[in-house]
Amino acid sequence: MKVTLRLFSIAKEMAGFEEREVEVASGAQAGAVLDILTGLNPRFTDWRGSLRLAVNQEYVPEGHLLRPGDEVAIIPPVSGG
Amino acid sequence: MKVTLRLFSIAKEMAGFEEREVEVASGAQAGAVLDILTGLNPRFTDWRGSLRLAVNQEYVPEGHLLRPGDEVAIIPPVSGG
Amino acid sequence: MISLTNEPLEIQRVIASVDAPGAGGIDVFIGTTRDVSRARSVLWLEYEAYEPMASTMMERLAQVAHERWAVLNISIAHRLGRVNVGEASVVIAVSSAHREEAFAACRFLIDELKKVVPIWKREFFADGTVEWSRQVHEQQGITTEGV
Amino acid sequence: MISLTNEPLEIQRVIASVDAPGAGGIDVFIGTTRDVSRARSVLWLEYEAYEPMASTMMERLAQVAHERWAVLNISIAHRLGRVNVGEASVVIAVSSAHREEAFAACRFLIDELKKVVPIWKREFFADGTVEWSRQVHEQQGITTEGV
Repeated sequence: MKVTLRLFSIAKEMAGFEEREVEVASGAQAGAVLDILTGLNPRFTDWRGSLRLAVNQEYVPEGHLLRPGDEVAIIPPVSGG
Repeated sequence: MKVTLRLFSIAKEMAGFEEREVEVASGAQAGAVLDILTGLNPRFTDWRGSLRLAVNQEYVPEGHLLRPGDEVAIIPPVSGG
Repeated sequence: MISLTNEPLEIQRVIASVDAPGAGGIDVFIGTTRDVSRARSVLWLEYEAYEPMASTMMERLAQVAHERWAVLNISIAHRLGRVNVGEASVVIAVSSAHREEAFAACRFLIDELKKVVPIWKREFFADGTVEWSRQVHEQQGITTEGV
Repeated sequence: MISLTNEPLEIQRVIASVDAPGAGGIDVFIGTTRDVSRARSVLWLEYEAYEPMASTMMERLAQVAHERWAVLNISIAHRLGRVNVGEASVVIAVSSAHREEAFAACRFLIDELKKVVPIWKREFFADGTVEWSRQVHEQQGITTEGV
């Protein structure tokens, strides 16, 4: 199934893109997109512990089950304020 | 000796004046002016516990020794802010 | 900047006065006059001060705050005379490199100002009565009720 | 009022937006951009946001503050895009009948905003380098150093 990946800040820089449709297995967990990103750039490995995931604009744990068409965002440590 | 008495807020209303030179005994304590005011209007009796005294613009206890020419202010409960 | 003024307080100007190149945060407290006091409708207020002592006390509170917290600049502006409901009676602004200090110092300044700075508020009620604010003497726990 | 804007923040307007007839106090926090970061001179900053999620999170923080404290109105305005040193990046204003609540809620809002709202700051240094702010991930104690 397809989900839309959205990247921000350092994650966007490391991946080299901002938004992309990616294919994940049916029943995949949100953490699967991190595996995809690590495949694209191994620097994601070091970052895995400090990236949060949001699905459809809600923070979720890595184990959250994805559905077709979900918007999955990679949220590096925030620095607003 | 003479000191200048300054009154504010409710104390001014009760006394009926804002500023006045008063005569106190040489070596008098600041609290002496409260006795003078109580003589003018017995309502000062009820207020004695909640009036503070300032001499030359510094809070002082009732036992503070007055000097000639001091400015003695009667400070009712403040309500700024 | 410490000020007592009969003019409307210029909030933006008070805030700008604490700006500093190293400031990471500014905390501002604005005291506004309420339309209801003790369940009665208020039309406007009047503030009077023992002016030189009030200025001295505000300067001293600012000094104490500077000693206790790593703050950059402090401004306190208090309005005197007639103040309409909804208008600001006091503005306190504190800048600091880190926000914790600005919050703590600003809170301290308004709390202490209300205890020690010789300023008095008179309330003009819709029913025609006029009363000196029945504030609690916080040090002594005595209210000024019944005057 | 929750807003994300590329324009300079209008502090006075944000404050006015929380005014209420029953308000006795307004606490305002203004985040300003510093000229020095990790001992290096900063020229300007750029903020980017995951906009819809950032708005939603700010709305939710305001809701939580309303549930926890007796506050009247809350406004949060965050700036995006280029922000020069000394300019405000965020303004939070909270009005309440009694000042304690405004202070507590305002403090909560800026603390939580810095933890959960998806906004990122990039620093442009005088030495020509550009870096995503090395903020600490407060929940996890992980810094973003070394990227």
